[in-house]
Amino acid sequence: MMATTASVSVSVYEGAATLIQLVLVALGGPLLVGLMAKVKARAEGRVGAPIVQPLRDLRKLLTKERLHARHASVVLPLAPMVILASSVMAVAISPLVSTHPLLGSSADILVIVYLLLTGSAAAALAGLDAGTAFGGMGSSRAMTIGALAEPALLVAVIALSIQSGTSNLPGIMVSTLAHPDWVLGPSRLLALGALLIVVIAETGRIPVDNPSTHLELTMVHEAMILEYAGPELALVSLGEAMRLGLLFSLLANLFVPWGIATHPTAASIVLGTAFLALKAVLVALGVALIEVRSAKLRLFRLPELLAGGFVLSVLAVVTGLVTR
Amino acid sequence: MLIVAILVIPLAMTIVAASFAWRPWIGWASASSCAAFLGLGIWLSVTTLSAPQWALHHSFRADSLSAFMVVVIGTVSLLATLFTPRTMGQEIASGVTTARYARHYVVLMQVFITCMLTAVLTANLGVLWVSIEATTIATTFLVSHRRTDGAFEASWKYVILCSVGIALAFLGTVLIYYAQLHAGGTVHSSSLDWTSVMSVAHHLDPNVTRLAFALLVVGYGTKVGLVPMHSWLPDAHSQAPAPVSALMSGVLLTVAFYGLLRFRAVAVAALGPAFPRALLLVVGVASLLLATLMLIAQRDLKRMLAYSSIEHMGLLAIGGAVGTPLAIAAVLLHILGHGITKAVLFLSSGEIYHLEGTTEIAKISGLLARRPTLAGIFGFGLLSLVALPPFSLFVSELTMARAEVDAGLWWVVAISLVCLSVIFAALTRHARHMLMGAGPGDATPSTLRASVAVPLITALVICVALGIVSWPLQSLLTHAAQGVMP
Amino acid sequence: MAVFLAALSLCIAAALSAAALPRQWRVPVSAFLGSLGCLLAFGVAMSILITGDVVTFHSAQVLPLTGLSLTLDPLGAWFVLASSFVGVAACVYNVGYAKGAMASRTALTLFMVFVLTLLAVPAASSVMSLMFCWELMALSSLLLILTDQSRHPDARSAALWYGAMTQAGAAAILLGLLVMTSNAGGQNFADLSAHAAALSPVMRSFAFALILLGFSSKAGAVPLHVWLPKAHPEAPSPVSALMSSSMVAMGVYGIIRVGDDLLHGGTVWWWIAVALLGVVSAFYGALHATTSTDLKRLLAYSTIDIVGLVLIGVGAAGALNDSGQHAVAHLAMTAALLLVVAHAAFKGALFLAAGAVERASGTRDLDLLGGLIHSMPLTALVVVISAGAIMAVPTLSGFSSEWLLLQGLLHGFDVSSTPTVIVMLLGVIALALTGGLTAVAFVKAFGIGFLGQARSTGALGAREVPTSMVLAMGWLVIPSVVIGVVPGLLVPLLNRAAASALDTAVSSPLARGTDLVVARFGGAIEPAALVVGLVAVMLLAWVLNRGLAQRRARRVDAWACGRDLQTPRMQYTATSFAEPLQRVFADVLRPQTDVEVTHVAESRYYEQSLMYENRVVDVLEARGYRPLIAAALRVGRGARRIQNGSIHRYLAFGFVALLVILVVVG
Amino acid sequence: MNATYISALELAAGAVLLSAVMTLWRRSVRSIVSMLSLQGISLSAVAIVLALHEHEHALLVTGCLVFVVKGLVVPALLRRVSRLDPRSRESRPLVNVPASLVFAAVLIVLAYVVGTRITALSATSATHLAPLGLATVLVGYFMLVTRRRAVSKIVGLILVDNGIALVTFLLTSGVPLIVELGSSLDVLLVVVVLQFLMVSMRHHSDTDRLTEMKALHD
Repeated sequence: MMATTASVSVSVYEGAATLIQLVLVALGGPLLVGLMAKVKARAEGRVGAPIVQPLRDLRKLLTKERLHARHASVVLPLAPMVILASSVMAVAISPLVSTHPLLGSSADILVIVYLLLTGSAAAALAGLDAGTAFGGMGSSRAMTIGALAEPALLVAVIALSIQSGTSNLPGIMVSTLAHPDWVLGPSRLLALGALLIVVIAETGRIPVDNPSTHLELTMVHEAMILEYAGPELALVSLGEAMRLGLLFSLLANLFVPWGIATHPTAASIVLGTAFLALKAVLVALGVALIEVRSAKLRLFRLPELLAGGFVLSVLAVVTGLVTR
Repeated sequence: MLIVAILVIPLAMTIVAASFAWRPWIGWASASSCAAFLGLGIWLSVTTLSAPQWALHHSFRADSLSAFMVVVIGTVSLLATLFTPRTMGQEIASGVTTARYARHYVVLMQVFITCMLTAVLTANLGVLWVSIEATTIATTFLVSHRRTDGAFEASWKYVILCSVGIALAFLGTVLIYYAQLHAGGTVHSSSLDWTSVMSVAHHLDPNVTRLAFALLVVGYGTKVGLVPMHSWLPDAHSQAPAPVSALMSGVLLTVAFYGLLRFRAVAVAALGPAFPRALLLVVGVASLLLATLMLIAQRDLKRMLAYSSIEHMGLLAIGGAVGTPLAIAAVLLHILGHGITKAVLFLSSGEIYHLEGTTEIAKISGLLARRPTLAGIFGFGLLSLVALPPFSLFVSELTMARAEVDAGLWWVVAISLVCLSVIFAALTRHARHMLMGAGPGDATPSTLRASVAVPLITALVICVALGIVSWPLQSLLTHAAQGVMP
Repeated sequence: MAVFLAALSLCIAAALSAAALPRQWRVPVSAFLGSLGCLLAFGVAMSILITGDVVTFHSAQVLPLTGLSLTLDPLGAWFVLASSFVGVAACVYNVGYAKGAMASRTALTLFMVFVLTLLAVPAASSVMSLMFCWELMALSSLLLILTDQSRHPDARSAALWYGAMTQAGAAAILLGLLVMTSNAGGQNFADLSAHAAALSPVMRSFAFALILLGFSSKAGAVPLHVWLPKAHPEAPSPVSALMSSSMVAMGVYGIIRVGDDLLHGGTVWWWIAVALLGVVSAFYGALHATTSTDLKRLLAYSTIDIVGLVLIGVGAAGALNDSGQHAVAHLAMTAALLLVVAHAAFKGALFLAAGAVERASGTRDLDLLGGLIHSMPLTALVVVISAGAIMAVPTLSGFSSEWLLLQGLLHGFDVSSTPTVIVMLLGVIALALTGGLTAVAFVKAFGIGFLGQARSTGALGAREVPTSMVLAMGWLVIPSVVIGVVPGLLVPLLNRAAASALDTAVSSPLARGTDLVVARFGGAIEPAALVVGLVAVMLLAWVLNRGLAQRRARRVDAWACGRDLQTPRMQYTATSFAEPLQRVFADVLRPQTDVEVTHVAESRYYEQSLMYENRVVDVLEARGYRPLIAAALRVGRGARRIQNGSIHRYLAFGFVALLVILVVVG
Repeated sequence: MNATYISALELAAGAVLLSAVMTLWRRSVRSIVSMLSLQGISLSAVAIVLALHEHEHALLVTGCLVFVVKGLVVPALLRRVSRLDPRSRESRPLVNVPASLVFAAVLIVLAYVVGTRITALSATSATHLAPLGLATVLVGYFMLVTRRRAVSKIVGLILVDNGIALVTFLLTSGVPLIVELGSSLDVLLVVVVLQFLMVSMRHHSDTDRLTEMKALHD
């Protein structure tokens, strides 16, 4: 009986942690986008929109009329749901606030990576659905970038998991907590570099993509979702923002997991939430700084960057194996 | 009695054919005579399972091997003679030949068949030689039957090369006889008898026997179509009328090989297995290699089939070289499968020649689209030829390979498999050119007459049955193989 | 065994009925008998995998001089499972598909023979039986490619390539097996297995090398894959489906059967070779799949990709087993086997769907397709799910198997031997690289083929295919979903098959249940829960989308930069979709691009027309195989001079032989 | 008696080989045919001498048969053939005459070396001469290979046959009669066939294509 109670209370905490990180990322993702826009604006000497502007945009879009392109199929309204669902589930199972979210035992790197890939694929299909030149262009470019970024992401995380002996993300974090000396090891640093590049590519930031461009020919992600309007655009944007929030948080937690809740107590979960918010904001500021200081690369220079990321991740694995 | 009947039937048919002017019924009669002795041959093979049969004061002797060869001869000649009325009809209609030569043709075919039957049924190794030499004479006129420049050239080369070759075989036979005379055996009139030779085979002088066997391999090898005396084969096969090519390629070669099998047993008894094996391996592998080289860029359909015969004879020689009961049984199955397959292929290539007016591969195309049945038969025949299952050549080739490996000759298997792969690629390449592709224009596909299609399809079905079911043949094969074990 | 023989007999009956019955009867009757036979075989395989029994059969009456031996153990049963499941679909599909040449006696009979051999090959338990079934399988599929050859020149050359390579491969297999029989005293697999240890190490490695050569060529491993992207697309679609899903699996089966079972694992180096083949194949296949514009060719290259992954698993399993890591080896083998079955289902479905597209629109060139989702919604659904499975969308079958593979590789790093570790690393990298590329390929396949607007009149006029074809495709979607959502259900079966493959009695690291849980490595996936979550979120999103807006969507013209004119020809095509990646990997793909600009007569600043041509040919074929063929033909033409027609020369051959004999023998 | 027998045998057997070498030497078809006739007669002499010495009636019959067939009929046939051939000279053999003769000497030595290995089995005055037969075979075969004219080919063939017959007589006092009959008949028939072919071909095409028939080749 006691055991059952205990497990019930544990699952209550797990549920709470899951819920908190979902809400946090759902609200925090757009806020991070706003924050980065603000930082960029300030750096360029403008005042910029308020940080909550993305959230306002979302609310406004949800009330707008639904518009579909003439030749679009059922894929167009379905894709935003898939994008959102994949992001939400990735957030739900990832160890962000606590190392024990509800489905934490299956928070495998492969699950996260392929959930995100599913979202990207859905977006790319949506881009092709309307049968326009721009949508196709956006899909093609986004998939190319994704195809090159995904191996780097996977291999970089595998570098971490080889060190930890598991591909389970909470497992990686727990073992990192137990071995603080790993954090500054060469393998970790190389993997960090690789992951940073990947995260920038996956979230569509400069120098890979310019989220605020309004010239169709230079767009990547924006071209792909060009046909979306109203609530569907809101779903897509929310999904993308959550993906950004998730990736920033994971980047932070994988390398500096301290502060994450490892025990089913209210205090540690509150602490974990706070730490997560702090770390995500710091990562966002860092990425914003990179964006401010660099120019967008030409599309055909991108592979070099991503290949660099891939090589870094492979090196991370190799050094990890050598120094084991 | 059975043996005599088997020999008398084609002989009687010869006389009938010689005494009447050419009519289609003579063709049908000759086919039914083949069917008759085939039936008797099957009966003979049943009786020989218990003991060898003798006839005419020990002049003729039939063990399972002879009976099996009678069946092979019967099957292939039945197939070939079934086409006599059609071939002659076509040739007379197109002015290639006259009724007079048609009569010659039927008579010579019967003589040819009789000679082959004598060769496998005789008890005497000397008479074996005489009969095989006699087939040369009969077939020369058959090769030159069309009376074109090419036909004459082919038969000229055929006679010269075969006569020289077979003369060497005679020298070999004589040397065996000489060795036998001085092996403690008593001299009497029947002393070149297979049984009496085998009874003293262990005491034959090795030096003499070695030379004799080498001469026999080259000599009979000429008729078998083995390197180095193979050169007559593509010329003769490409120029002879299709049924003649079918008979020559299907059985004549293997009847000569039958002679080699007999002498191999003698040689192994006298010399041990090493020398005969080495010799047969050399000629077998050489034949295989030559056939492979010549098939890669072959330009003529019938020459292609002829070189494929050389290839298969090479395989037989390799199988014979191993000489274990399993290998010999496989060799015999291969002889039958190859005979039927080759007959089908030559007969259908005759049809192709008749319809297309050429046997040049480059000039034939789209046959499957234009003549689906004929091309289908030819195509399946080729599949059988390259030893794909379910055709019987597959089983026999694989069993030979197995026996070769059992004898420690896996490198020979390796060489043969490389050759066979190349040959497969080459043959499919040629087949693709001839059979596949769109036909010219939108002409409706033409059908094949049932009198042509039914025998050929039946033959292919028999090949399939032989390749799948062991039942009637297996005991005969193993028994026959035991007959030529030293 | 009786039931299995009954299943085989049903297939034979199907073949005979196809050969004997009149036109209107032969298609349904043969399909009925054939699918019944496959279902029966499926049941037998299932029961063997559940109980672990081994059934055998020997008859001396079939196959002269040798006899036929059949043995079905869990390993064989696993492959029978795959081929029989796809076999059912292929037979049913054929009811709607078989028209014209495919409904002819020959083609239908061969089709049923092909199905039969796919069931028989994993059961064959002697050298001769295996080679018989194997060659029959090759032959029937070869002839089926030629079904409609008179109208398809590509089919003719494909058949030639396939025939030549499969025959060479079979020769290699045969020689390898025969080398093993040389001291076994028999040709049954039991003898071979019992005497394998007595073979010298060199001969054992030689035999394995030959066998690997043969089987990996059938499996389509690079560089012996050249025939595959030619032959698979050119076959009629039910045949393509069987070839790509089951026949390719037979290659993998052969490697496992001989390497692991009969030769007992051999040395680490064998398996490193296998895994390296896998790495190269996975990458090369995935890359070519992204740039292919022919739908079936794309699928064929993706087969090479997946086979590569399977071989990585098999290689890893072998290497780990030899290094003493039995549990991890078991895991890797499990992954490979699961991927085989998963691949059989989704690739089968995709090929059937490609056939449906071809039937409906008259083309399978993606550059001419588009908008099919409107006219063929069910086919589109099948493609989405199966493509999702192949892209490893979590909760679909591809993901479960790739996850298992990654687990096997990840824990293989604990091995002490450096070469093994390097191979594991390469395996992981290949897995990562192909994931993204596969996604590109299948987003392209579905997005260009089914979405947007039709690019040709054929695609515009497409209609949904007959029910039987849809049913068959639907049947093949089942495993993608089941293995994806509740992969744990298959774990007991997989454990039996893997244990029988690796010949070790190791307790499986996989826990039982509906999820995949590798308890000792702390790895797990719970796809069922994930499905619940995903559906819930999608429902929520649907409410957000529909519920708040409360309106049907209004149809508007798509944004075209302000221009009004937006034609189907302005859409991205498959070629343009893959162009960026093609540029990135130009060094591997070596695309040939021609641009031809014609200027107007008056001024060279204006262009009259512009022609752009882009071709991606298989670089291994162009640089490796073509020169070889040319050399062989040169040799052949040169050799013709031996027989120059001179009788003097012919006589001289014999004279020289005579002199040699006299000198050597006399 | 014995000495006469031996010298008669030696003389006849030697004549066989000598006539073989002579055919290699001479160019005119007419004299080659004469040599052939001489050889046939010598061959039958060998058979008859042996038969008389060993009281083999069968061999006596064979000897007479050989005399008729090889000494009379075959040369007669060949003369007929050669009348058909207007340019009845072996004008340019593939190997010229002096070289041929040298080569023939080599062949004879080879035949001797090989022959002694065989005759070691039973050393009688007859078997000692067997190498002569073997040498005839080789010389005949050599002629077959190197001479271009159709008639020369036939002659070569007959030389080979005669050589074998000589070996047969000397080693084994003849094979069983039925075989001997068969083989003689075969030789005869082959010659007839070849003659027929030559005649037919001449009828068929005017030009003398026999020397260089290379239409059939790969």
